[in-house]
Amino acid sequence: MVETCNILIGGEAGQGLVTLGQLLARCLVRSGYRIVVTQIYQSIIRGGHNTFSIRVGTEEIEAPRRAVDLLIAMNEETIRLHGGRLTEKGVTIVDESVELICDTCIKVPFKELAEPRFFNVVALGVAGSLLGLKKELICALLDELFARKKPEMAEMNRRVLSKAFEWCGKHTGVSVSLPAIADPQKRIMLNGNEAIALGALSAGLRFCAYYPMTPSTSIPMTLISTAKETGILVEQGEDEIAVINMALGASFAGAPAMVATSGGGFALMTEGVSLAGMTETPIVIVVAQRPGPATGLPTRTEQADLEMVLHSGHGEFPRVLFAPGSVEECFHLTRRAFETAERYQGPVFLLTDQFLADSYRAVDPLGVEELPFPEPGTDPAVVASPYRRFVLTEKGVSPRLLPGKSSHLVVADSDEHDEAGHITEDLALRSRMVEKRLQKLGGLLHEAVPPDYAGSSLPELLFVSWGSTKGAVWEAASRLREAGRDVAALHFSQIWPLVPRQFLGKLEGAREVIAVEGNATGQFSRLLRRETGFEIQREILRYDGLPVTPEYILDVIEKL
Amino acid sequence: MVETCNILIGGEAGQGLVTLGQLLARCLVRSGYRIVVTQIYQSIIRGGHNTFSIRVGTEEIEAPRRAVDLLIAMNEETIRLHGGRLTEKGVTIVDESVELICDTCIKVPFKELAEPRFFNVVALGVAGSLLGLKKELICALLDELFARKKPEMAEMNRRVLSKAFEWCGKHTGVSVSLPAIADPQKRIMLNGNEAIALGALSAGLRFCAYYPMTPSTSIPMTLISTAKETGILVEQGEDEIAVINMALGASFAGAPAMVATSGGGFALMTEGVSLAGMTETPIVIVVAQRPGPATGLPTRTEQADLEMVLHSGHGEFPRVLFAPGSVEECFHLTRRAFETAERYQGPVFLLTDQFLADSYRAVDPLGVEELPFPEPGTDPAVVASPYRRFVLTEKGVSPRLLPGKSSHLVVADSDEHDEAGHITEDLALRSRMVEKRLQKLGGLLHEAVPPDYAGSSLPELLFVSWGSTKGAVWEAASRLREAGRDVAALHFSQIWPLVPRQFLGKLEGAREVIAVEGNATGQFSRLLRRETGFEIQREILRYDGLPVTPEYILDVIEKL
Amino acid sequence: MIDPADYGDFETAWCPGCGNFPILKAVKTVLAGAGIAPHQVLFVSGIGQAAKTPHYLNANFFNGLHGRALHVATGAKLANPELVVIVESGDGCTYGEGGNHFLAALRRNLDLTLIVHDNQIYGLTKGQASPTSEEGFVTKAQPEGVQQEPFHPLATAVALHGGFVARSLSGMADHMVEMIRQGIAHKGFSLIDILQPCVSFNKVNTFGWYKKRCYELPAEYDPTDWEAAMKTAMSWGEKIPVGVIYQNDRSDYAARLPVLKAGPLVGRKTAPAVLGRILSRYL
Amino acid sequence: MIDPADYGDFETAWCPGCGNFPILKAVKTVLAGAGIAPHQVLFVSGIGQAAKTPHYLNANFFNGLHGRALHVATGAKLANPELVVIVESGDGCTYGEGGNHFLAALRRNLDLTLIVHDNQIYGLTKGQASPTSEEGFVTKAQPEGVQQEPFHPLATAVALHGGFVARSLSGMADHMVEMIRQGIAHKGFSLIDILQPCVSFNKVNTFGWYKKRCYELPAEYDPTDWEAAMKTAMSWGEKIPVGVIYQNDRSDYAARLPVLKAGPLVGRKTAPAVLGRILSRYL
Ligand SMILES: Cc1ncc(C[n+]2csc(CCOP(=O)(O)OP(=O)(O)O)c2C)c(N)n1
Ligand SMILES: Cc1ncc(C[n+]2csc(CCOP(=O)(O)OP(=O)(O)O)c2C)c(N)n1
Ligand code: SF4
Ligand code: SF4
Ligand SMILES: [Mg+2]
Ligand SMILES: [Mg+2]
Repeated sequence: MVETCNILIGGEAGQGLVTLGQLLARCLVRSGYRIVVTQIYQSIIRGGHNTFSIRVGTEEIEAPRRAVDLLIAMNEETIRLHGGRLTEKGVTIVDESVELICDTCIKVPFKELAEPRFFNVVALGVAGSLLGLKKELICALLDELFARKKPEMAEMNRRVLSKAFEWCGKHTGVSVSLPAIADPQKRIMLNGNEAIALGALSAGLRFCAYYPMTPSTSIPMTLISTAKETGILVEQGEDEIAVINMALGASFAGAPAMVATSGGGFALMTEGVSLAGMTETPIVIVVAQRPGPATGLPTRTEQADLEMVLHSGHGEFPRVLFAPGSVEECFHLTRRAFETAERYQGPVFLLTDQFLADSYRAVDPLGVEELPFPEPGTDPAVVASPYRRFVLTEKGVSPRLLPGKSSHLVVADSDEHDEAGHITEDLALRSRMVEKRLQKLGGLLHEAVPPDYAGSSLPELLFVSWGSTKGAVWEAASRLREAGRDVAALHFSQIWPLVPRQFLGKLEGAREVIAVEGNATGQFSRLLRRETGFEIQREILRYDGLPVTPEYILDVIEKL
Repeated sequence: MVETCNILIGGEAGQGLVTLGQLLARCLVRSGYRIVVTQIYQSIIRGGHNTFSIRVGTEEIEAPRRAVDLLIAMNEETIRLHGGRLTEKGVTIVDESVELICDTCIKVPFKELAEPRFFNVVALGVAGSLLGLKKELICALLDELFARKKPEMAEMNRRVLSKAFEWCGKHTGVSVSLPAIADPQKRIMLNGNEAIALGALSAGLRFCAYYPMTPSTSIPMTLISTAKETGILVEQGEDEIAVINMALGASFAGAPAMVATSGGGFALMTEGVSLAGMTETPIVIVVAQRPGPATGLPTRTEQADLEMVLHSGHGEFPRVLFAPGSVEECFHLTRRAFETAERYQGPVFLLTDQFLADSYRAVDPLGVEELPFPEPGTDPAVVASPYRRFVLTEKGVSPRLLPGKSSHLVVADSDEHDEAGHITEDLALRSRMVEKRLQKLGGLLHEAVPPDYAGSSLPELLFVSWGSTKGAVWEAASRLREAGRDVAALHFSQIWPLVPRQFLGKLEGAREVIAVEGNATGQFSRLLRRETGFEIQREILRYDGLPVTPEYILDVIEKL
Repeated sequence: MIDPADYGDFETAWCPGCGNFPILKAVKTVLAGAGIAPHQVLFVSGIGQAAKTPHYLNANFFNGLHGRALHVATGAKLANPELVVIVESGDGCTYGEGGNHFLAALRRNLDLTLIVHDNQIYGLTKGQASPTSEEGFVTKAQPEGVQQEPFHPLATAVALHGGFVARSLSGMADHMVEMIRQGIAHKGFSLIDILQPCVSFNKVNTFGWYKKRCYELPAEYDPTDWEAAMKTAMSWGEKIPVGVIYQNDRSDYAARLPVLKAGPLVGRKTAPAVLGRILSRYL
Repeated sequence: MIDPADYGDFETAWCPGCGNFPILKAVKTVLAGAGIAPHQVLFVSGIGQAAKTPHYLNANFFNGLHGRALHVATGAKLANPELVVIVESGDGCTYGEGGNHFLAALRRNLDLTLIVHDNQIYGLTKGQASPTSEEGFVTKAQPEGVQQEPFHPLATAVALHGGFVARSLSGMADHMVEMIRQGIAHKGFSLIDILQPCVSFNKVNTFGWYKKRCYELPAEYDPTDWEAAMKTAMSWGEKIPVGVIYQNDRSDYAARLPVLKAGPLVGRKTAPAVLGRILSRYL
């Protein structure tokens, strides 16, 4: 089993929790550790109760953990809510005023060490010191954050940090040991949304339209922060319908385009999805899931929009659904989404969720400088005249020119159309056009990303999962293996189309199969049965708004 | 096999085709015949090529037929396009000027008999005479149509009709015999949309919101035509989002509500569907399908929105999908939809299509005077105080009061909420609320309308179908049985939820199973596999915009 | 007698100092003052910080989707015109996502009262520009500043002959009460756009900023003069008028609908004989 | 030299006598006159009778969804400002389903030309009231007559400081040509609302009805005077003004966006080194 340390920072919105968490996480990454961050927050700007957890390890980890080794309690409530999760040797950092009797509490005189607005820096110092992080590293980070814009703030921060380290050195005996890393690997720290934004940039994105919606918003925000340098355009729409139509217009004109939203906003885009299918316009659509129905729990996580996305839009047309299982996959599958959208001319989806969107990880260098990306459109020189945008081809893909970029005329029609793109009521042609569009599935099946598999080929127990639960399932399986059980895991990061021969043998070979999903009805499990006939008898489902953890899975397994 | 006569009227938009067709159809119904009307038209106000076909029989019929016995060609194009469909003894009515040589042509001197604007009445007269219909019956119909508003028009019409009958008596030897019906049954003539509108009225509808969209528009139009007498309100919205939200508001306040649209308009309503699920607000949603994607073929028929409707809206919540197979089922299932929506407090769907929406049939008296309908809301007297709108109950249904109708306060919340309906971030409660909502499925399964079945219990061949293809499949099966084959049919008019024990034995008992669907991907067949694991190996699919006919099925069967 | 306390006292999820608090209080004051009991009123809202208001009121409410409050209210009011229906939501919700419904509601002139908490920002999603954000306004999402003309809700409302069009400021307690009171009393659609400081995300249009600029329309101002109202509705900048900017006597939509003359739809039934008669027409 | 014939001559699905024909002709005339070649222009439309226009033109086009033309155009124009982008659609499409986008387009002031075929009716769906149908207008769907204030597209456009706001009449060939010409020439968003007789479903607002009422704005009319423009935009009834009702010199949205200063998005690439630098910030 992977040895990890789990740090949980708790408090209310407005206490600088996220800044503290990010700084600590980044410092850990720079020190060479792997991390998995889980952010849990409420739909509220100030107050409430939020947490920022960092699971730290020296080896690769991809799942959050429930048990806590270091609890940084920015208020009493945190102890009340999460004290029970502390491991035996777990340590709590809390203000000295807090009356709770707890053996493992480090009572910090926050007020002595700094003004309230620097309390998070105090906590950072104490935690850093306990964890054995280098003060200089943290200082450097604070400098980077403030030095340029507010040098005096940087100075104050540094001072507070030093005080905290000092206090800690004098007053605490305990430490929350992290094995030192002699030669730290250079890694970047990214969360799922940032990885999607960067993946999109590396794949040639030129246009992104959005309407803010948690937990997708940080995708356009990340893109916006690069716009000056990258020369891309990020446009806020007045609603999601505007957003998808703008993106389709931009893509039609030749700017690779993406939109990002969550379930409710996506529902409004579904007519546009159908339009992308009919006009064969490339578009990448990110749906960052949160618990529904309706507004539901806007800041929590869930995997309950799979079926909606898979069947969204009226009529029949091909599509592709990727569901990244890690931050790295967010990057690479986004690239693949752009490439697929361009090559097959239609909608390609990335299905993530709040957990993954907000989960920071240490990511190995991505080598963006060398990554290729597709050119939008076909070369006008190789196109037959008169140009017919929707000429029937064997694979269903027709040459796509960009309007205004040659003397050929380029059209798109939401009505059924002839090869030239003009509205038609020729019903025999209609059938051929339906077939042409669906024909693309052939190529897409051929290129499908196969599911990942770990474990023996005929295991006693096989977990099946998709999307962001990957890490939790992977780890649960490996822990069970360590405990001597013959457990395997089959994980899908491409949800559609599915290629049964890539995995059906695995399902059939296992003595028992259990699906693990972040929803209440086992949507993927149903889909598998629809596509293969294979019925998964048992499911581990979670739908309370929290991410699936290895412990969540193991608890259920134990009770079986 | 049912003996029927198939009449096809063809011409361009603006030639009074539909009036002619409706009059002829009504006259046939009054004469005691059964009919099945198929209307095929283009998305165009004048010109183009449209047809209005009436299949006539003495016994119950529910399917259209391809072969034509009487072709009423309002222009030459009609002969060119449909002449090939004439049966051996088939007769064509056409203007004398048309040069085509055809043995069975009755060349009518239209210009001699009337001014151009009455040409359709001439055709009506000639056809009526050939078919042996009573002139007085047709006259009475014309009178009903015009006498009140334009008495002089009625008079002129009658005159033209007489002339046509006279001419026909003198100049034609042929007749297109219909067996006489001695004692004609009193039946009404309704198409699918009218039946839905009337079913809704009989079920207590008070409010309908709509935005025009073919082929759903005649539902609100039918309702509007009754508004003065029935005291209902039909409100046109500025878009479909307005429409569904208005309907939810009205329903919440206590007015049983319905919306009607087609695929693209429905896509825009899907966020509202999720809202209905979360707020547990009753609503009946009619989706009259037409071929997509996007604008597709706006006036044609298809069954390709099943999966979209079934999975529409983000998050998970129960729903019910009915897909009427006949005009009578349109009436009765609409009633059931209202009752179900009220009792289970959520969205209930009626999935029809252009073919059924526009298909007139002779319907036995419905006895509306005696039909019961549900009262909206719970009696405030039986509700515990303090009233909690979303109190957890075993069956998932909580008492629903109407705001302003008692001193209790009634709330609805699109966020996850507590029993009182207030926004909550209590995640344990969240899980219970998800379960409460999904719990309703139990009751819904219990009440599911079982599929219809005809044929032996272990047939050689079993057709599976849903919705409007019922008649075609039924008839194809019965024709095959008449030809000595052991063929059965299993038809679903409730698509969701499905109760496998109601039908799985039938599927497993058949030597071969063939699904018949009006789409390109076999959506229902996939759904069956998802729910039962049973894989239907062969499909007869149609996706050219035309309805499935018995011949269409038989042609495929023959080639097997 | 109804007391503002009858409308309850809830813990809120708003930031301390937020301009939403005084609006909430004003609403309670008006309802109590008008003798409207909690069960007689229906609050409808969308999604956003402002849209949480109904959760902090003891009353009937429908907290719907972002942008879609107005038409839930329309449906409810048409179904039961006896309900006092108040819509409360943010500027993003009402003029952004809900822009089309805003136009339709103005045209329909149904007797709803729309209170917009206009903080010129998307609060709940943490500070993107809203339709009413000013040109040049810088946010994380608009680092180069907003490059669009702001939406002018009052001017649009006057241009479409909205029944009652008013502006107030969250800090002006009595003025708000008066505007909301008049809005509810007005028979027809009422818009009350309330400038509402957002202390967390709008650091430009602060209470001080508004306070310095807002002035009450003089007593002699004639809100029935459309041309003057158009000009007044467009005034913004150093001087921002608050008060009833425009009012007319277009009749309430519900009053125009023959079918509602017989009373609310709710509870009414179509007589079976009527249905029978209608069916017989299809013979 | 471009000839109107270069824009093709197609069979249409319009009724004989429909007001759409003269508009189609005017558009061809303007484009040819301005020397714009078919491949330089992009037509975007929604769904409706008017929205079929691009199918009758030899040009690039995107015939999108009902109500959604404007933002397909916005996206395309932002991606490639070198395209001349013309949006043509009906009154229902633009002001009904697409109402919210109409507001947004006015605010954004991107250099698009929006030509609305305003027949005050839903033509393609066979005659329901549209947002511009007049009060009292009777249809099958509104048997008691429309009971709402019509939408005032020009007044709304002026209220939101739309860049170029004009009205014309389908029967006035030269006037249409002039309006469309100016609209295309205007750098910024242009709205040309063309009154368009629908011979099949609108038997009230016929060509004769319009002809009798429409008068050209006098030469001395100053379209830069906002107050006068507001009044003019609202004139309707016995006298209906046609011409450029309002025009201002707000700068084109694309010109304001720093990122577009370097040329169209289309064809541009982010240098790998830039990406590397960005990635390194996440270290
Ligand atoms: C369809 C949809 N899109 C986006 C969102 C996300 N969202 C929630 S509130 C909000 C903006 C709120 O701004 P405003 O209406 O001005 O209210 P405020 O928070 O400022 O009071 C957005 C974009 C949503 N809930 N639903
Ligand atoms: C989402 C959606 N809703 C409804 C329709 C049906 N529809 C097609 S055209 C139209 C109205 C057309 O009116 P208008 O825009 O005024 O154009 P006209 O036909 O009068 O030129 C409607 C409602 C549709 N295609 N899509
Ligand atoms: S974010 Fe702004 S609007 Fe929202 S509660 Fe805080 S201060 Fe008020
Ligand atoms: S219906 Fe009206 S708008 Fe449409 S083509 Fe005919 S006349 Fe023109
Ligand atoms: Mg706001
Ligand atoms: Mg129109």
